[in-house]
Amino acid sequence: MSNTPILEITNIHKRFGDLEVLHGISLTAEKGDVISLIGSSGSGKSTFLRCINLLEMPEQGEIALDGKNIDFKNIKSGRIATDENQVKNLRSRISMVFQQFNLWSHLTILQNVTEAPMRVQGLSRAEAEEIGMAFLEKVGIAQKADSYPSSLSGGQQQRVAIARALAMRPEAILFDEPTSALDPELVGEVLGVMRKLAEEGTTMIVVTHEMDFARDVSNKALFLHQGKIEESGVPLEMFNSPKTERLQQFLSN
Amino acid sequence: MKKIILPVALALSVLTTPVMADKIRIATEGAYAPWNFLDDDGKLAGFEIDLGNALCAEAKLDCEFKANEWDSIIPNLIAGNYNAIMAGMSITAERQKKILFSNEYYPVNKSKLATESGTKVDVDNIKGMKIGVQGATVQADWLEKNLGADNTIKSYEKSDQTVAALYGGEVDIVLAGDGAYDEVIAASKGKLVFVGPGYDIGGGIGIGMLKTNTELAGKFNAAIATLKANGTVDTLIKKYFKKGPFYSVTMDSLKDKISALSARVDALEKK
Amino acid sequence: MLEIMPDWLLSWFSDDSLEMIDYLTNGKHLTWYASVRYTLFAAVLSALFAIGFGLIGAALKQSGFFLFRWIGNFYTAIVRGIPDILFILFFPLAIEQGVEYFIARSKCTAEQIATSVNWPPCEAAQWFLTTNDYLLMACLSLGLVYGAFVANVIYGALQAVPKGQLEAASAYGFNQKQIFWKFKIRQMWAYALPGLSNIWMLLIKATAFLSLLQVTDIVYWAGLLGTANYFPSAGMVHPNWNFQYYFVLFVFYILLTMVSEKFFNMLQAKASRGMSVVER
Amino acid sequence: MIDAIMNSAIIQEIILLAKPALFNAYFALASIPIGFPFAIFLALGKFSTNKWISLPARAFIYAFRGSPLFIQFFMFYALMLSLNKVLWKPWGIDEWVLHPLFIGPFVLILNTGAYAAEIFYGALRTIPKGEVEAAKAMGMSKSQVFKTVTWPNMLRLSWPAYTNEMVFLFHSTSLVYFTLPVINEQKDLMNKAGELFEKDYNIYLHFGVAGLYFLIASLIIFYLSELMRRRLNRHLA
Repeated sequence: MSNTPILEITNIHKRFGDLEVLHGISLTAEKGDVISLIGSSGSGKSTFLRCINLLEMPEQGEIALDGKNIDFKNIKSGRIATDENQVKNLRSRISMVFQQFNLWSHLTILQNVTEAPMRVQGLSRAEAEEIGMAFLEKVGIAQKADSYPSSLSGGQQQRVAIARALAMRPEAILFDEPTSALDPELVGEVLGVMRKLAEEGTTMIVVTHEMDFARDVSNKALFLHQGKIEESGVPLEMFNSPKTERLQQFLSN
Repeated sequence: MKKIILPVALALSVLTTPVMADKIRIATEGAYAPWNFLDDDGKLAGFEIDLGNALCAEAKLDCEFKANEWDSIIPNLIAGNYNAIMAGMSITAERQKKILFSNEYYPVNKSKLATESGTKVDVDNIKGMKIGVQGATVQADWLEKNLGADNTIKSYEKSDQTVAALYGGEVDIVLAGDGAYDEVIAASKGKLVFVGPGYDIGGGIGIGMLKTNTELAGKFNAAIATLKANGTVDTLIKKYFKKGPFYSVTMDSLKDKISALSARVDALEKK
Repeated sequence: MLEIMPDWLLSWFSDDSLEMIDYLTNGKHLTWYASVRYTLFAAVLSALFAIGFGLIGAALKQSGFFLFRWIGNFYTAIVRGIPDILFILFFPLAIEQGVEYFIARSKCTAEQIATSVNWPPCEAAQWFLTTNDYLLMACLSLGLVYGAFVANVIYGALQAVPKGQLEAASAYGFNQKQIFWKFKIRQMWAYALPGLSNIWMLLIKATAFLSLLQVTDIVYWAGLLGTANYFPSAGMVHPNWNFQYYFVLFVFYILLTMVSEKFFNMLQAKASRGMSVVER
Repeated sequence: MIDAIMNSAIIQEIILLAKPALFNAYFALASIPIGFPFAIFLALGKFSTNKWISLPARAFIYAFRGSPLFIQFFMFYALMLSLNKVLWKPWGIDEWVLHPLFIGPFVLILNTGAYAAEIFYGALRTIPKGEVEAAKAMGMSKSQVFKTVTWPNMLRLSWPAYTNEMVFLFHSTSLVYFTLPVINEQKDLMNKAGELFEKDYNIYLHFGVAGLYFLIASLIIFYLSELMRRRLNRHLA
């Protein structure tokens, strides 16, 4: 196996109108990495995560999947990807879990999980359902396969969303504050699933406010402040002896 | 339903008390030149407007014309929106069941077919053609009975829509009462022509009134008789229809007859 | 028109365009332009009727007495299930016949009523209607039809007024009447306005039906002016211009809609001052 | 006795108006299957970020919602007639292009297209953004996102309003023969009811039964549409 990182992101810049949200952020994810992005709200960590799979189009910077750069071209209103297939390829190999779950409300739990593998990866229904059921099993929600999302609790919905991401058999999963929309008593079940994934060696990039998770589970952490990486390193060291004043302040809150 | 309407009706009847107007109101279509039409100023004009005013002057009636769409002209008479109709309306038995007619003020004459020149029409056996006509007319009834089985009959709201449809190629032939197409054909500069012999459809043209209104009918009949006798009707026919038919023998028509006769005499003599 | 134009202005135009100006300003056309008043008058009067009927309908619908409630619901449901054109043709005739029925009972003999084929049974019961009466009837019909829509909107708006605010008012000692007029009705308008604006748009479009009731409105005149004319005595001889004239009406109504939209936006801004009304 | 006469008169009328009712049904049934996809294209057009697509769609919707259908009928009939000799005749399609059974649905489609498009456009604006984003993040192409998220959500959100539009469309069919020539005995409910009324002035009977037909048709549409609505909303227990 080569040493090429799965994802290599270099010098991302992003602005909304006059507001520059990201000033040159870089990140490298090797296989098995669990990277936590922390920082106060408005620091740009969610935007950065959304730039990774191009839900937001960064104006500057490179994104390399398996060492191969995504090609961009400049247009009047900014920048777009030259080749739609590259984007499609990137997205189907890097899955995403959202803060608001974003399950497709008119589809059953199983259909939610099988929809993308069938449509995007061209799996047959039988194959997709077999894989889908396996992952629903894994997140502990297989018994609800024929229910609709509206009948599930938030924690259950988020576990389905994780199963949906897993069903693509991605090389990495992006988590955008996956527990922020949950009632406190439901946070645990989702974190539990994520812990399990991390132990199995799933590559994950997680935007989170759960400091315990960042410290105990991830092997790298990035602290963002006002669109810049203020401090990065091994979580345990960062949390025990923060080098910058800002991180100190952040942690003491 | 009537019970629900009544209170509303009662309230309204207080607002606008039904008036028995002294004025005689005469309805016309306003879109059937030269019988009746709207002139440049947007006022009603035409043969029937002139004649109606002359009749009213003769009968010492205070008259006023108003326009009403053709297809509701009889219902609105019966509903009491006006007292009389002068709208090129043929006297027919069917209509006489509903309304009263005065004596005719324009004689029975041929309804005529018109078509685009070049269209082949086998007038003795019209088949598979699209024929345009104004709806709710005697001509429409006649077409339905006589040519309806073998042809497509398209009925229009107004007479001039039939001409528009003929020009536009939507129909092959159109049929209307006497005089209605004369100027159209003249103005078409040979594009449109009359075909066939013409048909006797309906009776002469008369004034329509409510069945109960025999008093008004009597006055109109007297006036019509006077104006026919003194040549006013013929003068107006001459003004609007040029060629007649006339009620009295005029010098012009006599001249024609005389010259025709003398021609025949000449021919016979030569033999 | 050409007579009153000064010479210097006349010299600006070519003969063809002068002829056209002359044509477009002849009596027929001036009558056409002037007939816009019927459309606008009918729209405004019908709207007033509609609001009247709408308020009655809404009051019936939220009445505590089941029969009133039933009548209110019947009124709004039946109008929704039947085309407006049917009502617009039906009501004037039905009202007329209703009035005549009423008069006939006192003026006609029993024999006449029993045997007559025509309506009304005797001439004494005849109700003569002028064009203006017809216009009034048309407005009444439009008012009845769109009143049902208004009733639905007002009923919905009354339900939408936040209950808490009314409770607060009663907690401060306002009496029921004050609460109803000062709080409920005042706020109701803001909630009802978007719906009322939609009904107004429907109403102005429905004024196109006036010509079917013998009102000589813009549609009637456009139809007359557009048909081909072959009689020099009836004005300029021209082929079938129906499309052109109806296109003018098409544009006219779109402009009327645009102006109304502007007006209602203004009204909405005013009515909802200080209120967080959800845009519909 | 009186009841028996009344009943038979009404039943006679119902039989008499059955065939005309079929014409209204035809106009509606011919318009909906084409008007529906047309409206969806218009709505997507108006929703588009490309102004060369969005502007014409917006203008079309505004024009056809902002003017009376009655005028649209007159206008398009006049237009079709004036194009007859230059276009339809040479192509040999004049027979049916000028037929009310064609122009009727044609104008109705343009009209209902605009109204329904506005409804669908409103629905498009309220589709949960997160669901669209989730589909994109899975690597779905535009058409796949449409099939998975946009289409089912749009249909569900717009269905109640679209039901009303279908009822209005059915009502609008009564305008066809007010504006177009009548061919032989091809008459719709209003036309036939008007004709019957002119014979005996019994407006209550003729218009009443015509109204009854419309009412029943409206109820059928509401009923079928309710079944569809339940299907569309089965995920919302």
